[in-house]
Amino acid sequence: MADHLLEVRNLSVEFHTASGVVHAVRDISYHLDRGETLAILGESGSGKSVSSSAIMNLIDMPPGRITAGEVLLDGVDLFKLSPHERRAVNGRRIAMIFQDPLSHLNPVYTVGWQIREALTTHGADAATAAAEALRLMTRVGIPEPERSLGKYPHEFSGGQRQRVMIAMALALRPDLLIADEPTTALDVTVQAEVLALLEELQEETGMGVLIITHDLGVVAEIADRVVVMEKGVLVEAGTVREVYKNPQHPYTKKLIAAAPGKGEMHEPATRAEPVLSVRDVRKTYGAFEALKGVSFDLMPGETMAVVGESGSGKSTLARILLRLDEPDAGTAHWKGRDLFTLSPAELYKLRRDLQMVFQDPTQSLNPRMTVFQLISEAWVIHPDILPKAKWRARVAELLVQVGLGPEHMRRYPHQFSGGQRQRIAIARALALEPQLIICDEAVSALDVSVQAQVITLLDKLRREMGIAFIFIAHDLPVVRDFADHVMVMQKGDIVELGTVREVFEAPRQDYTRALLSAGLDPDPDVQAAHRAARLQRAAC
Amino acid sequence: MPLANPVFAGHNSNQGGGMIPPPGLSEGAMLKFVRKRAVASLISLVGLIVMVFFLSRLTGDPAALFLPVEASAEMKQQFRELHGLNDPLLVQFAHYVGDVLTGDLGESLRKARPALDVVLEAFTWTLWLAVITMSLVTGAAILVGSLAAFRAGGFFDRLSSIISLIGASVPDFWVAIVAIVVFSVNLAWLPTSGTGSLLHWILPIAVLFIRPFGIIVQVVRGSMIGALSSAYVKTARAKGVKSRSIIFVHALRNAMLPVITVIGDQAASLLNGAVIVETIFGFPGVGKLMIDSILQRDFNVVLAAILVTALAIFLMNLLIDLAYALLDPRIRH
Amino acid sequence: MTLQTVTIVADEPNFATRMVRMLLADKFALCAAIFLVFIVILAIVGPSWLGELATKQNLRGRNAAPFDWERGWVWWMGADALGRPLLARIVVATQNTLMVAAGAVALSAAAGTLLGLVAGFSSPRVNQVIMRLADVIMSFPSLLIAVIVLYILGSSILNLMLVLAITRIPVYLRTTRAEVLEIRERMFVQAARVMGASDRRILFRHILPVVLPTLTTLATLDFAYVMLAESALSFLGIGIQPPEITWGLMISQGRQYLTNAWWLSFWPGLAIILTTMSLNMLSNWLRIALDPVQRWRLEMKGRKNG
Amino acid sequence: MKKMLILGALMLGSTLSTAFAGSGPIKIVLPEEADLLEPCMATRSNIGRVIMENVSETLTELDVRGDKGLMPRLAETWEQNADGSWRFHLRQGVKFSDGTGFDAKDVEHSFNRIMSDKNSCESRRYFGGMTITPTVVDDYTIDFKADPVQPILPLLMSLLTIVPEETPMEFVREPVGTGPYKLTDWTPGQQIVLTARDDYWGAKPEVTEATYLFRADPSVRAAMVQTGEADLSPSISQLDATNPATDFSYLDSETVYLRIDHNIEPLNDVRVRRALNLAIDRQAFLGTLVPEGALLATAIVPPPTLGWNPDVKVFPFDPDGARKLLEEAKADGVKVDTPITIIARTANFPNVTEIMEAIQAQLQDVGFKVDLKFVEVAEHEQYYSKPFKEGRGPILVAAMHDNSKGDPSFSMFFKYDSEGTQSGFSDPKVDDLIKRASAAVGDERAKLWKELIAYLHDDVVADVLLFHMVGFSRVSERLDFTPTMATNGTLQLSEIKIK
Repeated sequence: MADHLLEVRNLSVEFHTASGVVHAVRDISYHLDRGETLAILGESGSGKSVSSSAIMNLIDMPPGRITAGEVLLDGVDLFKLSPHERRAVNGRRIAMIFQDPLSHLNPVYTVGWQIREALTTHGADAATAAAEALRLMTRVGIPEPERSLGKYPHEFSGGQRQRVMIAMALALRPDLLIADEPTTALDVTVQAEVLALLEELQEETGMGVLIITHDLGVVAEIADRVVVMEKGVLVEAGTVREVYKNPQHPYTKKLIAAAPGKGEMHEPATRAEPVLSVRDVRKTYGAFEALKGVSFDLMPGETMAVVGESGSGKSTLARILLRLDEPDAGTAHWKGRDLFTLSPAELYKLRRDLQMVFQDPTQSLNPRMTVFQLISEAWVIHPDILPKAKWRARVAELLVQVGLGPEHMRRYPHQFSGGQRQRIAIARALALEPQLIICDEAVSALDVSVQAQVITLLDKLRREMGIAFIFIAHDLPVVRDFADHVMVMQKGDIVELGTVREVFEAPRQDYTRALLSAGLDPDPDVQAAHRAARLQRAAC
Repeated sequence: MPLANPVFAGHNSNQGGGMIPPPGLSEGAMLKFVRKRAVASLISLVGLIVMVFFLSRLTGDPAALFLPVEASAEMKQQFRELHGLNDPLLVQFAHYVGDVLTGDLGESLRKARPALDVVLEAFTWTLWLAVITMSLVTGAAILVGSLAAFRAGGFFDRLSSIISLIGASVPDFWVAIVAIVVFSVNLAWLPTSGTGSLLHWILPIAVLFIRPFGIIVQVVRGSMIGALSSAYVKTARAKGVKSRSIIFVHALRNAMLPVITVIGDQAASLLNGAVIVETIFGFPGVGKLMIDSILQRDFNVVLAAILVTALAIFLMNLLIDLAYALLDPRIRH
Repeated sequence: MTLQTVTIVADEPNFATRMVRMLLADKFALCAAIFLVFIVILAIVGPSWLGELATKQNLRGRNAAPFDWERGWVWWMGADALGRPLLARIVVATQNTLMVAAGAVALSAAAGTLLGLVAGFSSPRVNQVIMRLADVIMSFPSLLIAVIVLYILGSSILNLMLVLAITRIPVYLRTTRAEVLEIRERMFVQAARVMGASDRRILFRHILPVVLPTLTTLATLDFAYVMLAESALSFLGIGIQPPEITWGLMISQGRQYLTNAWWLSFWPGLAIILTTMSLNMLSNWLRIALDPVQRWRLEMKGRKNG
Repeated sequence: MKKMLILGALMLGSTLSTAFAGSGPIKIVLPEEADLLEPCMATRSNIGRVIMENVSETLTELDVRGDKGLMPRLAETWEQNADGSWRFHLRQGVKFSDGTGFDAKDVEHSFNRIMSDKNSCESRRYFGGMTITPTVVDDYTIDFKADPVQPILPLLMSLLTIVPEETPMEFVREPVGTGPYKLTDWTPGQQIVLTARDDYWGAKPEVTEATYLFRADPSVRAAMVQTGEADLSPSISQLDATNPATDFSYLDSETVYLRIDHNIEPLNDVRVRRALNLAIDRQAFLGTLVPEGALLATAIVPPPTLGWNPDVKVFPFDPDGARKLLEEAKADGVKVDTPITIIARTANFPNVTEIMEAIQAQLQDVGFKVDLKFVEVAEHEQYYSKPFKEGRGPILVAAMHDNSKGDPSFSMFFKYDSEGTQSGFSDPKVDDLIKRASAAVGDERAKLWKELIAYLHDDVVADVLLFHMVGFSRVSERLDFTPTMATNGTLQLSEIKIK
C-alpha cells in the first residue's frame, strides 16, 4: 500500500452553503506514483478540485468539512500532521499551480520576490534563493530572465505567467505537482507549450503530476491514467486509452460524445446578395492597432466563424459592428445602409436586427432582474414589436424554444446553471426577432457537454429562423460543426477566410495550421499522432 | 473565468472618485496627471473661496460684534470704513482677490495681525495632532482589523467589532469630558488640557483616536477578508508560507487601497480641525480658530484658514495617490 | 472553484421573507433591528404621549437622581435641571432626533445619488463640474458650513436637516459615481445597449439597482454619523434650540452637570450610542445580506439555527 | 452645597494677616483668549483681565473692594476748574516699561489715540455724546475740557489707559504701560506671561510672574485649579463651585433682564408689562438655576452703584394678579393673545436656556402666549439694538448688562433714553431725568438717579428686571485673594497675595 507516492482513500468532504449541505466529494479513492500523471476529469461542479484542495489543506473550514477519509503521502496521513508539519509539506513536497495565474500571483510583488519566497519559506538563504530563482526563470523559458525577475505579474502574458507559476511550484523540486486546470484560460498554441513544459519537467524531476481538467484533449495529451468525476462521485478510472476507447459509465460516454469537431461540416449555399458587407474597418487604441483593415461579406442565414487568439481583434470587431465602440475608418453596410453613419434614432431602429450573445452569461444578465423582466425588456425598449398583453405568452414561447420552461419566468439568473443562463441570453436576443446574432465567445465559458447543447440550439435557430450568425471563438474545433465560413484573425488582420472545409482540410496559412495542430484531440491515438507530427516539425 | 481582452482592460479602468490615476500611464504621464489634479484642485479652491467669501459676509456685520452694544452708529460706521466693509461686496471681493494674488491674505480684524500668521500658527498644531493621531490610528487599526479578519467570526473579531462599533458611535465631546474627569481630576494622571509637555497630547489624541479607529478597523477587516480569500493567498498557502506572513505580507498590501482612501478621508477631517476636542482641551488648533473666527465674523481669518487647510488636503490627496502607486505596481506606470 | 453542485431551480422565497430569515440568523442585527423599531415607534407616538409630562417644570425637583423606584416610571432616569423627567424627555426628543437624521440622510442620499449618476454617465464636462462642486463641499469643513448656513438661515429643524444634508452629499456622490463608472462597463449594461436601451433606462433600470445596496449600507452608517454631528452642533450652541429638544441638545445641556448630576447627559448619550450602534450593526448586516456573494453566510447560519 | 458657598462680598476686609507673605509666579486660567493686548481695548473683559492696571494704568481708579470711591493712580490729584473743565496733576518719576518717562504728553496722546479714526478703540464709546479737548498745561499737569460739562470725567478717566506718546494710532500687539508688570511672552493660543517690573513706581507686588492660560470649558477651568495646573480661575461654573476652601462667589455686576419693546401691542399696555413682572417667580430661581447669592434686581445697575434705590421693591410673585391684569387689558381691547417672542442669546450666561424655558413656562401659566427663540450673538444684537426691524412682533429680548463703573450714567442713557440704542420706549420724563442726573454732582446726582430708577420700575414698568448675577471663582489655597465685582473686567495681580 505504502508504495504509492500519493494515495487518497475514501475521502468525503462537505460544504455548508445557502442551499444546505453539499457533498462536494463522496468516498473517493485514487492513487498516484512517482513519474506518473493522473488526470481528474470532470465538469464544473463535479468536485474534481476538492480532493486536491484537501491534499493542500486549502479547504476553508468552515464552511468546508472533511467528514471521512485519509490522504497518504508516502504512507503518512496528511490529516494527522500538526499544522506546523503540514505547512512544511506544502511547497516543499507537494506544489500546486492554478488555472488563472494572474489572480493566483500576488499582484503587488515582483515575480522574483514570489519565487524567492517559495525558497526562503523553506529555509533557503537569500543568496541561494536569488540564484535559484534566476535558474528557474531561465529553465521555464521566460525571455530575459534576469530583468523579468523584477517585473510584476501583470507585465507578463498569460502563458508566461503560467510558466512563472510553474517555476515557483518547482522551486523546491517537489515530489508531487498538482495542476488545477493549468491551461484553461490560455490560447491553444500557448496551451500546447505549457503542457510540453510540464512534461519535460516531469521527466527531469521524476515527480508525480496530478492534473485536474475538464478537457478531454488535455487528458489525451498529458495523462497516463484518468479518473472521471461526476457530482462528487468518482464514476470511472483507468488508463486514458481504456477510458476513451471503452467508457463504461454513461456519464463518461456522454462526455466523450460531446467533444466538438466530429460532426458533418457545413457546405455553404451558393453566394447570394450579402446581408452585411464590411469594408476596411480599422481601430486603434492608443498605439495598439486592434483592427488593421478588416473586410468580409456575410450572406443571409449564414454563419461566419471568427477565430483567433487573444489580442487578435475579434472582440473589437464585434463591438464595432454593434456600435459599442466607434471605428476609426471603414464601412459596414447592413442591407445597404452604412451602420457607422447612422444617427442615434436610426441606430435604435436597427438594433432590432442586430443582436449579441456575450461570452459570460453570468455577467451579461442583470442579476437583479427576473427572467421575464430580462426577456421582456426588449419590448419595453421597442414597444411596437409586441403589445404588452402578449408578453407573458411570448416569453414562455421563447423559453420553450431555447429549451427552458415557462415556469422559469419568475426566477433570477443566479438560480440557473451556466448553460441555462446562456439559453436565457439567447432567448433575450431572439425576443427582438433579429436577423443577425453576434456570438462573442458565447460557448467558451461552458462545459463541453453544455457547449454542445448550446451549439445545437444555435444551429436549430439558424435552420428554423434563417438567422445569420457571426460566431467568435478562440477554439477551432468548436466552430467546425457550426460554421459555413471561417475567418482566422491574427493581430488585427484576417489571415485566412474560406469555407469551413477549406480552412479545416486545406489551410493555406502557417498560422491556421499552427492553430489547428495546437488544438488537442480527445482521442489519445489521434492526439499521439498530432504530437508526433508536431515534434517532428519542431525537430526540422 | 472571463477571458479579458487586453484591449478593453485599459478601457474599463476604474476612475473611482477621480482619485486613482488611470493605469497604463508612463512616468511622464504621472507628472501630467499631477498637473491635471493641481488644476482641478485650483478650480475647487477658487470655488471654495468665492463661496466662503460671499456666504460668510451674509452672516452679519463684524462691527456689531467687534464693538460693544453701546457703540454709536458713527463708531460702527467708522469701523466698517476702516476695514473696507462699506464697499459693495463685489468691490470687496475684487480687493480681496487682488491681495491674495500678491500673497496678502489680509489682516485679522480681532487680532490686528496678518490672518495667514494666525492661521499658520494654529495649523501647525492641527497638523501635528492629525499626523500623530492618524499614525497611531492607522497602525492600530491595521493590526486589529487584520487579526480580526484572519479569524473572521472568532472571539477577537467579535470583540474588536464591538469596540470599534462603540468607538464609531460615541459623541466625542462626551468622551472628552468624561476622560478629563476620570484621568485628570480623579486619577490625576494627566493634565486636563492645554499644551506644554508631551503628557498634554495624550488625552486629545486618545479622544480623537476613537472614531477614525472604529471606522478604519471595519474597513481593514472587510478589505482583509476579501484579500485573504483571494487566489494569491491560496498560492501562498500552497507554498507553505506562514500565517503571519500571509496576513501582513501577502494580503495586507493588497487590502490597503480601500483602507488608504478611508485614511485619507479621516485625515482630511482632522486637518480641517477637530473643533470639539480643540475647544475642550484648549488646544490651539485651526478648527477652533475657524469656528471662533466665523463667530466673530473675522472673515479674513476664516478665508485664510480654509485656504491653508484646503491646500493641505490637496497635498495629502497627492500623497495618497502616491501611496496607491507605491502599493500597487499596476497603478504605478 | 465554485461549488454549485446542484442547480437549484426551485423558487426562492420572496425578498421580505428572505431578509427576515437572514435577520433571524444574526443575533446582533436582530437586537439592533428590534431596538430601532422600538425607537421609531417612540418617535411616532412620543410627543403626543409624553409631551405634556416632558415639559412640565418643577424647579424644586431639579436634577432628581435616577433609580428612584417609588416615583412613576418616567422618573426612573431622574430629572433634568428644570425638574422634568428625563425618561419622558428622551422619549419625546426621539422624534426630532430621528427626523433631523432621517431627513438629512434622505436629502443627501437623494441629491448625492442623483448627481453621482449624472456625473458618472454624462459628458466629461458635466462630470468635471459636478466633481469640482463635490470637492468644494468636501474641503469646506462641515461644522463651518453648518455655522455659516445656520447663521444665514436661522436655526430650525428644517434648516439643520438641510445643512447636515449638504455636508454629506459628496459621500453619496463619490460612491455612486465610482460605482457607475465601473458598472457601466459591465456586460449586462452593454447587453441593454445592444437592445437599444436609452441612457435613462440604463441608468435607472440597470445601474441604480446595482448601486442601491451599497448606498443603503452607506446611508445606515451615515444616519449614525449625522446624529453625532447634530449633537456636536448642539455642543457648539448652533444646533437645535430649546424649547425643541433632541438627544444631542440634551447631552450638551447636561454636560455642565457631568460631575454632580451625571444622569443628565448620560441617558441621552446612551440613547445616541445605542441607536448609532444599532445602526452600525444593521449596516454591517445589510452589507452582507445585500451582497449575493456573501449572503450565504447568513442563510447558512439561519438554517442551522432554525 | 449652598451652605458651603461663601459669599465673597461678605468676606471683604476679613483677609487674614499677611505675616508670612511669600512671593512667586502664579497661573491664571481664563475662559477666553485675549486676541489683542491693545491698551485702548482694555475695557473689554478678555483683554482687561490681563492688562488693565497690570500693564496699562489709568489716571484714576474706582475702588470696588471698599468704599473709597475714586482713587488716584497715575493722577495724584484732580480738581474741576472754573469753566467746568478738569485738571489732573500727574504722578512724577513714573516710567513706562520701555524706559521712557511718563508725562502729560503721554496722557494727551493716549486720549487722542482712542478718538482716532485709524483704529477701533473700544473705550471711545465712553466719551460719546460729548466733545473733550485735552490741553497740556505743563509736563505733569493736564486739563480736559468737556462739552457739555462732565461731572463724572474723573470717573471716565479710570477707563482711559495710558500709553507712551510714541505709540502708533493703529492697534499694537506689544502693550507698553506704566503698570507693575510687563508682557514677556505671548504665544497665541497658548499663554500670555506677565513679569513684574523692577522699576515700577509703586509697591512691589507679591506675584512675580503671571501666566495666563485659556480654556473655554468651565469644568476644565475648575479642574485645572483643583489639579494644580492653575492657581486661579476667575470664572467657573456654579455647579463646579463645591469646595468652600477654594471656591468663592461674588456679585459680578451683571444684571439679567428682559427688555420690553413698548412700541408693539400688547406690550404697549402698562398692565400687560406689569403682568409679565408679576407672573415670574423670581425667588424660585435662586439656589436653583441662578446661584443662591444672586440678588433680585430692581434696577439695571447693581446695588453698589450710585443712586441705587433701596426703596424700590421687587415685584411679588402673583400669578393671580397677573391674570387679573391681563383680563382687564383684554377687556379694554388689548390683544393679549398675540404670541410674544422671547429672544435670548445662546450661552449668554450660565443656565440661560433653562432660565428662559422656566420663564416661558411661568408666563404661559398666567395666560401669555410665549415663544422662545435662541439666537447667536450677531442676530441677538439685531433685535437688541436700534434700528429695530420693521414688522416685528411683540418681543422680549433677554439680555445681560454689565455696569461695574459705579455710576448709572453708563447704563441709563443706552437702555432708557429715547435716543438710547437699546431703549424699548420713549418717555419724556425719563429723558429729562437722565439728562439732569448726568449733569448733576454729589447727592443731587444720587437723588436724581434714585428717582429715575423708581420711576422706571414702578410707573413705566420699563422692563422685566430679573437678577444681579453672581460669579464664581476658584482660587488655589496657596493664594490669598478674594474676587470682587471688578473681577469680571479686571484682575489686578497686585491684589493677589501668596500665602
